[in-house]
Amino acid sequence: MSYAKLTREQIAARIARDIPEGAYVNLGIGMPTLVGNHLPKDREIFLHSENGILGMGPAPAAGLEDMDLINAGKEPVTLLTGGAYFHHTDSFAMMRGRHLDIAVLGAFQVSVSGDLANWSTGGDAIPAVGGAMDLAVGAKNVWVMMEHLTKTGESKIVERCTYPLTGIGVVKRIYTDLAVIDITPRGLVASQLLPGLTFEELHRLTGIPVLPSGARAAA
Amino acid sequence: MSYAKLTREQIAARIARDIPEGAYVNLGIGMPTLVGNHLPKDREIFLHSENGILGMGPAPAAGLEDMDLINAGKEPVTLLTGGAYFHHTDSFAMMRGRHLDIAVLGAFQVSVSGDLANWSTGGDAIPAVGGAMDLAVGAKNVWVMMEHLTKTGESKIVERCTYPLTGIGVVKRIYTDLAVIDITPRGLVASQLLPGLTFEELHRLTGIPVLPSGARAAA
Amino acid sequence: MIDKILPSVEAALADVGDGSTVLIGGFGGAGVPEELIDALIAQGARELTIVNNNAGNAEFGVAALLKAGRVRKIVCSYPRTADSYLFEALYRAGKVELELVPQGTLSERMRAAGAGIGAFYTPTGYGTDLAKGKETRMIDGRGHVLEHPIRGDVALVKAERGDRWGNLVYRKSARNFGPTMASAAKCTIAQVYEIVELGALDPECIVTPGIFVTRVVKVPRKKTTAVPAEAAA
Amino acid sequence: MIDKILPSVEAALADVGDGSTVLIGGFGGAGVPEELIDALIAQGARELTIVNNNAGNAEFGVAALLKAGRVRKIVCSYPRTADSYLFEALYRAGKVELELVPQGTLSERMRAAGAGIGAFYTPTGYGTDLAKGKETRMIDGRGHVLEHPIRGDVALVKAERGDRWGNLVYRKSARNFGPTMASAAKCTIAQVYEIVELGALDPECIVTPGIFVTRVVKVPRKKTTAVPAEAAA
Repeated sequence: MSYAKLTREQIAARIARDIPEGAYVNLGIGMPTLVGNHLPKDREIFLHSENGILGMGPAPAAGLEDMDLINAGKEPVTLLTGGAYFHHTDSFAMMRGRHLDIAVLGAFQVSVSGDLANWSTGGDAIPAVGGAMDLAVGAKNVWVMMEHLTKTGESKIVERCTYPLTGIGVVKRIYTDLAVIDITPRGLVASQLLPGLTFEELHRLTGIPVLPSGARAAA
Repeated sequence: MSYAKLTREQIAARIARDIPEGAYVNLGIGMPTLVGNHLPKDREIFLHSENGILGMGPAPAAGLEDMDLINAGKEPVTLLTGGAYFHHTDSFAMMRGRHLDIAVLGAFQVSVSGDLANWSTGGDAIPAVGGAMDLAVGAKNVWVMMEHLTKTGESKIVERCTYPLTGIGVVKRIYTDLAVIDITPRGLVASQLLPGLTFEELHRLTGIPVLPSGARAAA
Repeated sequence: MIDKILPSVEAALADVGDGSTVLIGGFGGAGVPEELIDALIAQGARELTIVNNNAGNAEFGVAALLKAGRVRKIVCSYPRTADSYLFEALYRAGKVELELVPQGTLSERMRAAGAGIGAFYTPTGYGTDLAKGKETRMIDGRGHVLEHPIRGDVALVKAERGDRWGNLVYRKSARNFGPTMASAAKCTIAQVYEIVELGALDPECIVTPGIFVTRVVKVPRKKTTAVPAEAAA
Repeated sequence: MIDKILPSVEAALADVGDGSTVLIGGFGGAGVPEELIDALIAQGARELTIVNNNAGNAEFGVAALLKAGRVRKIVCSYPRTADSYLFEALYRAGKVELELVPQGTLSERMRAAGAGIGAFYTPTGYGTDLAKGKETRMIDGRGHVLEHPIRGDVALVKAERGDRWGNLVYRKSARNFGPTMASAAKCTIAQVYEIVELGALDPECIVTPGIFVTRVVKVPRKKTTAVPAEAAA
């Protein structure tokens, strides 16, 4: 059987579809920021940026960039009508204080119990954490957006993270290029598998049992 | 020998004279707020009020009271040009964080080591503390303004406070209706005694040795 | 479209449950959400824990809540004012519990709740009766007391202007506890004198961003009642 | 008359001593006090501990301080950017020490310094390498890490407008670390594009009241330099 993996934009569109109206959302840096391009126009969703913005809007038109108005990835953005500015400490208070409904984060690895590793691959690289640990413990729902497999074909969903942890038991849902996977007390629960991708194949690729959505735990 | 005790206004004037230009000052509630009436017009002094005001001005003219602009004693005040409003948590951060140069507080008792008792006389009264403990530990210099003796003639400067403490070792200087007393490592040091009041008499009234300003500790 | 504006104080308070912890803004006569307090009395929730700087003056506001027998406990810094006789009578009769907290610690404990801080060490109150039974620690040679967050089920705050996203600005010293309480409760209800269009509030000057506000309700503007100066602290 | 305005960045920085801890505002290209950093390099103070979100990009700002060999230690959240090669080389050569702190904890530790909080428990970083060796505690069933204040000898911040009492307002996301750093240092120096008359800043909208500011210096307005988008985090 063959299937075409989702592109990053397609994963982003899936995530955007699942964000309800009125949600306060942080899209981290890197890949998850693509979600912003796919938010439904008919829903009011509040984007938060760690550097002191609530009600962040899309990138400005070329030539209208204002480098005093940037997102966490240091790219120029805009402010929606009704948005607000505040300082870093207040911004992280919002994050740590569980005021954000959803944070969408990238990851190197996620464990079956929701441990997140997304800030360091260990080894010799200069360590850098930014706001990742604050978002991981702070948001009511941490969603991960990532490719299911590494470039060498290993599952990034693991029994136990081997990379340094960002937070313990924090991830609730993983959006990959193969499926959407919820982390539940009874294990990984998958839905929205790619057309042509079977649960057996997903299980094989993941290396960990994956239950179909709606399935009951064995007695 | 006879002497006339200072009035409260006279004590307030003494304190006001000792506040340098540019000082950030909190006048607490009650008696110390009289100091505000005596600040030299040629010095810029910044009055802080715990309820979120910096650059507090004098009472408004009759009829111009604004009950959204009140001091810690709940009396209407004004804002100087250049003043600012902020919320309670930021206001107490200023206090606790040692940003105030001087707090002038009333007291029931002050001990030789600078312990302050000014929030409760114990016993059956409903306890109430307000911002007293925050000011006591927060200001760089805590000055006490009080009558030297109780109504029954006992010294309010004591070896050890018998009333419940507000803070430990916090008071640096006491302005009374008899003298100005500094709390120093070598003991109480008095200056500005009332004309006609001798050190011996001040010692007798206080019940604790009082050194003249500039005197050296015995070997 | 997100619209946090409710048509009445009654609608805004409909779901306050018995046993709730209610944070109520205000310092003296400034920033007291009087209309929301009156509506809370009418609403009927019982066994409330009230967090406020004071314990009510005369027979209005928090004092009226006390009089109506709705309050199990008050957490405050200054319950003794010239006309706090209602609180005093109930307290002496053992009918209301009091937790006395230094004012800055009261505010900081709510700030900790809103900011996700688990606990903090403060020098305020160290060595005093208000630290009795609390964990202490010497830090840099100075005594500190360990204090924990105060979380509200509901916060009632008074602001000057608000919009449909819940952004708020305050007026002068009426700001006081409002912004911190708004951040510290599961459900924050703001009464405002003016509801403005989205964008009418300067984004550089919004004091409480809408993320902290659940409901906004407009009340008629009235001259703020003066509290007697003797009702100090 | 109190006038905190100094005639030049050189005058504002004249007394920074060797071994100082210097808090430097900015996040990406926004809010970086570039002129003050340049003046600090020219001033010559050595063995500095720099607290900043990053560890310098390319060869300007904090990176230029590093290149000049003035930095003993960097406290930051994100030292690895696309062009942080100067820091990387010095770090690998053991010539600069790194204390890596989660961004919110970095900001909160400075806030604690400014607010007189002795220490605090945060859930951020619990169970991670960044909590190694730190005291921890379970609070309400959740792991927390004990964190201590970061105090500055000097803070360098960039604001938009200021007055002679030191009141400051910022512009958009250039506000970032400025207000907190201003509160956390013994001597806070603010560079501004405009100096305004006392009273020109709305007292409802002042972000940093003058109590937190020691000196204000005007610098020529220039278009903010863009940092490459890849220099992320």
